[in-house]
Amino acid sequence: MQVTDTWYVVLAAVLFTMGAIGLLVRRNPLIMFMCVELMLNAVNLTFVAFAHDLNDLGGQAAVFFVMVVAAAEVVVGLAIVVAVLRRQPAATADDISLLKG
Amino acid sequence: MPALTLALLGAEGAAAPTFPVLSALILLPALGAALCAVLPKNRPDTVRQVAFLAAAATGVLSLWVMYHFDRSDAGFQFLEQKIWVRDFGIGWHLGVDGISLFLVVLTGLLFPLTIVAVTPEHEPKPYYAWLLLLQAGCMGVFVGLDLFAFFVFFEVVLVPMYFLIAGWGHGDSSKVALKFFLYTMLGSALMLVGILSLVTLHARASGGPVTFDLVTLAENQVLATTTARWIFLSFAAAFAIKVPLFPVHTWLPDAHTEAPTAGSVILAGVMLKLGTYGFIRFGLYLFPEATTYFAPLFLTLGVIGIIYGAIAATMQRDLKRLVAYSSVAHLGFIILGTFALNRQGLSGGILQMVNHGLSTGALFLLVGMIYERRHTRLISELNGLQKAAPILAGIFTVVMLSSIGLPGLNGFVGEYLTLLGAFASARWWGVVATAGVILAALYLLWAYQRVFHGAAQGAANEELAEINWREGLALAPLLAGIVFLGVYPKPMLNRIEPAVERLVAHLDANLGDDFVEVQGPAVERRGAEDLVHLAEEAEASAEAGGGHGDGAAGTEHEDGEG
Amino acid sequence: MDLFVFVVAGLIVLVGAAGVITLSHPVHAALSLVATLFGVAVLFISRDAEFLAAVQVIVYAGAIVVLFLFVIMLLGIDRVEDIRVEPIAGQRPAALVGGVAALGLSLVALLAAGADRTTTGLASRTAPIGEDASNISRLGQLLFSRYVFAFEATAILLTVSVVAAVLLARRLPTSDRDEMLAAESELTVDEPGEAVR
Amino acid sequence: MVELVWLIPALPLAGFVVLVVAGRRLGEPAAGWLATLAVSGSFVAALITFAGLASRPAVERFYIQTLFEWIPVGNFSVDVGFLVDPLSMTMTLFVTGIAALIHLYSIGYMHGDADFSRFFVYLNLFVFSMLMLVLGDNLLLTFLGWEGVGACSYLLISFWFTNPANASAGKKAFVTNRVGDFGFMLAMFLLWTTIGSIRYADVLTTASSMAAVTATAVTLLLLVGAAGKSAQLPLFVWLPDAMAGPTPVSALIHAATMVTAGVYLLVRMNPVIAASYDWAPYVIAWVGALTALFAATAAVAQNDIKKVLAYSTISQLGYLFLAVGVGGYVPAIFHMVTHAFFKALLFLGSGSVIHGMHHEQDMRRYGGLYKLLPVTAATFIVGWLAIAGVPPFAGFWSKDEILAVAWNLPGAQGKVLWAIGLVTAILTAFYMSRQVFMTFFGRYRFGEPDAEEIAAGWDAKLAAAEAAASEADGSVEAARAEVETALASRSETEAALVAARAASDEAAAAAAAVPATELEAAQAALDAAGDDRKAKKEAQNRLKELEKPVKDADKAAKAATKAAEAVDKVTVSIGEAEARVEELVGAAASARSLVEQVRAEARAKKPTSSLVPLFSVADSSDVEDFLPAEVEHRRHHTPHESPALMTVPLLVLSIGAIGAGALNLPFASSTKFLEHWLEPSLFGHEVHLGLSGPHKVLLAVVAVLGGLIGILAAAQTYLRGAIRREGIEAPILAKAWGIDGAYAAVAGGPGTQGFEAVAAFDRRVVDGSVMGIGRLVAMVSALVRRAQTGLVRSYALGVTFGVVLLLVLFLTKATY
Repeated sequence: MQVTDTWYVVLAAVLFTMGAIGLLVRRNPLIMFMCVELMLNAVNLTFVAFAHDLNDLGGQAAVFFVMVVAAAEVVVGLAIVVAVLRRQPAATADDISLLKG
Repeated sequence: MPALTLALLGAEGAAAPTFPVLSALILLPALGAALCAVLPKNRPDTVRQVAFLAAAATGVLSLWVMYHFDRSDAGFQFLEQKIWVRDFGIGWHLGVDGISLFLVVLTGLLFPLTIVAVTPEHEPKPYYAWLLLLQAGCMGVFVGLDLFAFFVFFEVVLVPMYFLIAGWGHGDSSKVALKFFLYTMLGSALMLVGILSLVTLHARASGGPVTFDLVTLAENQVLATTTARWIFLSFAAAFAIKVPLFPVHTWLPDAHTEAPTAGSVILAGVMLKLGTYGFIRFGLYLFPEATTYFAPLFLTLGVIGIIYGAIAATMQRDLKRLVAYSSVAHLGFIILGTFALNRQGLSGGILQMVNHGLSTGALFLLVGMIYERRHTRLISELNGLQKAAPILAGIFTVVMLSSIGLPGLNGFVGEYLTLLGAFASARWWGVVATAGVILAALYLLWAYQRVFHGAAQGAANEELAEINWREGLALAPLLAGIVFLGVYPKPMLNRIEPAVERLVAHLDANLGDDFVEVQGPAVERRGAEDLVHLAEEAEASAEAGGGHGDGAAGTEHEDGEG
Repeated sequence: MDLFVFVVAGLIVLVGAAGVITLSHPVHAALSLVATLFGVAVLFISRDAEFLAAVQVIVYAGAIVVLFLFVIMLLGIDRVEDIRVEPIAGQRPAALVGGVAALGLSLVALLAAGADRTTTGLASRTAPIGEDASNISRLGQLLFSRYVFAFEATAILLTVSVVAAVLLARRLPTSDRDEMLAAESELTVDEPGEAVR
Repeated sequence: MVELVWLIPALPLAGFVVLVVAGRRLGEPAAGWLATLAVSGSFVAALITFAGLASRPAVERFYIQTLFEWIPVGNFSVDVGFLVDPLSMTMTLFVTGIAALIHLYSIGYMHGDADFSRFFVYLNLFVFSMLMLVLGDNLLLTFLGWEGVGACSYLLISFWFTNPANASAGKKAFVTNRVGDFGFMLAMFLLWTTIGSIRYADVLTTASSMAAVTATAVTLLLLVGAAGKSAQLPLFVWLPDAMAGPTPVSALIHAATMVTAGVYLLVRMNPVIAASYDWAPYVIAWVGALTALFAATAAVAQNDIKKVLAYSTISQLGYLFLAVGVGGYVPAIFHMVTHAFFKALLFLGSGSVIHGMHHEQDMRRYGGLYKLLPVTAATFIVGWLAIAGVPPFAGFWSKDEILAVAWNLPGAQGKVLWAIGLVTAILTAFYMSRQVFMTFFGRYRFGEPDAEEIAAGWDAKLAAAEAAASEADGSVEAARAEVETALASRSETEAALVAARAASDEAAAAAAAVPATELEAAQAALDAAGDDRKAKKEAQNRLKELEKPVKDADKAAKAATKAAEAVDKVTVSIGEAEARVEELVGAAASARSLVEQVRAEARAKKPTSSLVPLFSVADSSDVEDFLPAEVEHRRHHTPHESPALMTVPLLVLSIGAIGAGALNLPFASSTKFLEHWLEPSLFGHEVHLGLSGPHKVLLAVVAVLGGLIGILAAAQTYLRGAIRREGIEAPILAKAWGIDGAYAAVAGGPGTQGFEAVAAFDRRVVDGSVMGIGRLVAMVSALVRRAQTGLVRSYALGVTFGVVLLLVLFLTKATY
């Protein structure tokens, strides 16, 4: 039974979907961030899979940068979460609705 | 205004053969506006003087233009043509002909007079800045010969007027200002579509480069008939709203009522003319066929405006509103004359534009003065003012009579010519419109009676202040114009007529047999000697015992002593 | 062999993900996230991206998740989200439909191409993965030669984000804080009751 | 000399300008003199021009002076220029002449008016406009004058603008004239579109080549204009109201000059009339005849001295139209001139009366004035005889000519028109005589209260009585109230009495309860005490305490008696109050009976008709004290003859009214000066009488007899009372067959409602739709706004579905 890169990509797709669904379903901003991380990881997985498939390091380089961006994003995001939650300790994602028209 | 700075660069780029007087007409007030805007806030008098100087200089310049205007030349004069945006064939193309000349002069003179007559209740700085910007815009519209430039100015005009109404108006002026702005904006949007489609279609049809140049577009008509008609309608929509014509006129009374006095004066005196002028310059000139095709429609709208405006005016309780509706009626006359499509009608229409500017402008000034004194415009609140302020009443009477169209005053000449032209080319419209003359007398005299006649009630009416020298100074030129143009309109007509003839020729050239200018037959003038001849004939026939009077001529010599 | 690896790692990944999105307690979620990340790292290795696997473990599992945990602790771990209720009507079914649809469609996209050829495009424009030198060194060369500007940019990015984080998270002096609170209340005042569900 | 024509209008214009600038500074009377001077100057200029014209051979009496080109556009061109010919010259002469006289008169009449100079500003402007009307060498210039005089008439009618009636009268005049001008303008347009010019020189010379239908249209349109200006049916309504203006204005504008402009226009355009269908002139004739008759009937029942003259003017103008219609242009002009003289005379005379009578215009309050205003009366009588058609006064000749021309018309139509003319003549004689008799003859009634005032007096008296009665009732009520209060206070006092008595009894009982023995014992103890101080003191105390009840009893008894007295007092006062009530009730009853009595008297004596008894003094003794104040006022006012400034013009005009007939005496062709003079201007369109001498004489005699009948009837009615007036002065006549009222009703009712409807339509529908669109936009955007929940997760959901859509797109587009 040969494991082709397709398997990895499919797995990544499932992972991504789960992350997406989690993002849509959960209200706790922290967990929503985690879901974002899941999706990023799914993407990374595809990158790596394709890199392997095309025998090209570019994909891996891309993953490297994605990771950096993820790190930055988490840092800033968490800071925001901290700032917000400090003001409204019980806040969920739904409570921050200043954009309501 | 980026447009102007660009224009300025262009003007420097190509060395103008002569002094670019028309650009100066636009730039002078614009610079004045800028100056007013940067002057310190705490020096209202300085701002006022600067504003007046700028406006007055423009006025003098416009008079200079009129003085040096060559009446024998039917075409555009003082031409300036600079590249503005080369790739789109947009040019800074200015020129004046008999049609626009007097509107330029009117714009030049009405603004300084307004500045003299009216002082804003608050914040003079932005007020005068907007006013001057407005003057620049109006000038631009009247001298612009490039569709793009025209459109830019046509829009530029809106902004200052919006702020003037919203900032210095009465009542819920901001709402009214918005209404005015949106309403006119709607028309302009349609016109923009029209302009762009005209330009592109013209370029495609003629195979030439894209150009916004009015003369080029007008002089070679390449568009398909129906296309031209549609585009004409898009232009007409904008102008009809601006004039305003019957169904789309309701912004006018509101705007006039809530606007500050200066706003009303300029609105009535100059801005409404943008519409009528547009109909002649951009409707008739650009789309001769469509104009003749749609003439009945606009004749009807004009007549409706005359009658409807007069009737509506009769029933107003607010003096300013009444005058506003009277404008609707007067502009109906202009439209009538324009679409009569003969010299009398067109010249009358153009004359009427200026006349309306003078008389209605003066009327609004007077109403404004009454408002300043009484802080009400309700006719029911005012009565017996003539007792306290006879001079004001006298001036009001003269202006009113001119607005009614009393022969010997300016209002009559234009009105008469438009009706004459309409009667010649569109008889029944002319007849109905003539009936409108009766109504004009009705509403104005009734208003005058209620406001100035009768016994004054209440101290405010009894001790109304007489007009002061400043107001008199502002009104005097208007009155002079009212009388002069009524007695001796010839110099003006002489300058207008060549341009009008050129327009009619333009129609003829582009429509061929489909168009004939309808006017009375040409006759050789007869004199006293012909009358003498006629009398001799009569006598001869009487002697012969034939002719009229059943041959009694013979018998009456014998008939006996009673 | 690698089938076994794939299945096990894949299971870990999926279970972890499921944990993240189902566990109501943030700490548990964070821990199951760690599981996922490890699984992904394993899969990286099996697709010979050793360096990335390492980074995955160190940065993700090591740094990021720890950061998460810090925040959770900082804000108090007791706040447990009630997963049974869903304030926004129809959010969950919609989310399910949307997610499943996206998944299904992308799978269709993948499998329609057939098992033999999954990807299109040109190979080896940058560098082959081949065995002659270690993945780490070659990736390093690549990053410092071809992607050097991007690499530097990431440096800036990280610095900025750190500064931002400090600014955002710092405890304000009371006066400013009151102002901000005031501003906040102004912003939220037009919808009273929205802020607290 | 003819070249001086420009001077004729120029002088009044100059006067106008000067007065506008400096009028207030000149003030009274300088401004008046200046104005008069200007007009007299133009009269002189007119005379000179006339001489110049007359010095030419008859047919060459045409001269056109062009000042400058006025409105030149394309084929349309009119000049500012003057056409001097016999017709315009005639008009010019009598316009300037009479205007000069009336200016002079006005100096006296307007004496002391606050706006003295403004009056003369208007007058000069009017004269200028009138001269432009007459002398203009094209229809448009005539129209300028035409509108100009209209405007001046507006300004002068509403000269005393503080009275709303005057103001609206002026407006009415202007607007009604505008209706006529509508016709005038259309006529001009039609002429230009057909023959390409509106200059008289062109129109008159090309008229003969004009299509009959066009000519007819022009004629009728001009007739509309003329009917407006000359107050013919159905546009006459403004002239009676125009009497609101100062009397000189009525004389100059609304009798002599402006109102004749319509006739002048029609005469001026005689070639066009000749070119039109045969029936067209008859329309003019019928309009004139009917107007003449109608106005004459209305004039019979007017009580305002000026209203009578106003309707008389309308009627006489009708005559002129009749003359023009039957082709008698010369008689028309002839009568216009004579009418100008005697009607101006009559108006000025009435003005002098009004001036002398303290601005009282009601003829019922005149009577017997010939003693007080001799000159006015004499001149007025001259005017009366002239208009009544009594030979040899001017009116006779001209009116006779008109009747003759009407009779001369072939067919029955002529006879009918003649008959109408004759009846009108009779009526004219009647109402003018009525006016003269009521004003100058009979009893001097100025000091007397007239019927209406007496009626008012009765009402006042009744009101006073009723007031008294109600007052009496009021006082009765008051008294009753007093009684009530008194009764209330009595019950109080009685209660007090009862209480007091009870108290005193109680006290007495207590006193009685004290045993005498103890008292004595105490007494004894006291005596026994001797000089033992302590015992003495005790005894005294004991004694005091035993005697206390007795003292109390005495006090109580006193209080009881006081209470009793109070009761008696109250009872007395009640009696008095009731007595007062009695007497007041009586008084009230008598007051009410007095009211009844007054009412009964009023029913008996209050005059019902507004007609004053001309022959018996109305008995106002019963209501002497209740008459309106102005009666008292009038009693103390003695009418005075007007100053020379006013009487001199009267005399001059009366000379004209006597002698103007000499202008055109029908005895021989040689004496028909006016006819020969006008002949060139009429281009042979004048109808010459084809009647034999005796025939004409007969007609003349009939006309004179008619006039005499009218005078005699009036004398019977108003001098001898042999004929009852109620039948003649019918209310329907008084309000001119209610035509004006009908107009007012239409204008005020449906007219206003219609206008209001249009205004409402504008507000609701036209503007409403615009605002509606705005509201629609607002509503839609309010709906769209809902979509922005502000919830991150729902936005994310949106993104998800976006992704799904993109995938679908890719898959559908994808090719493998």
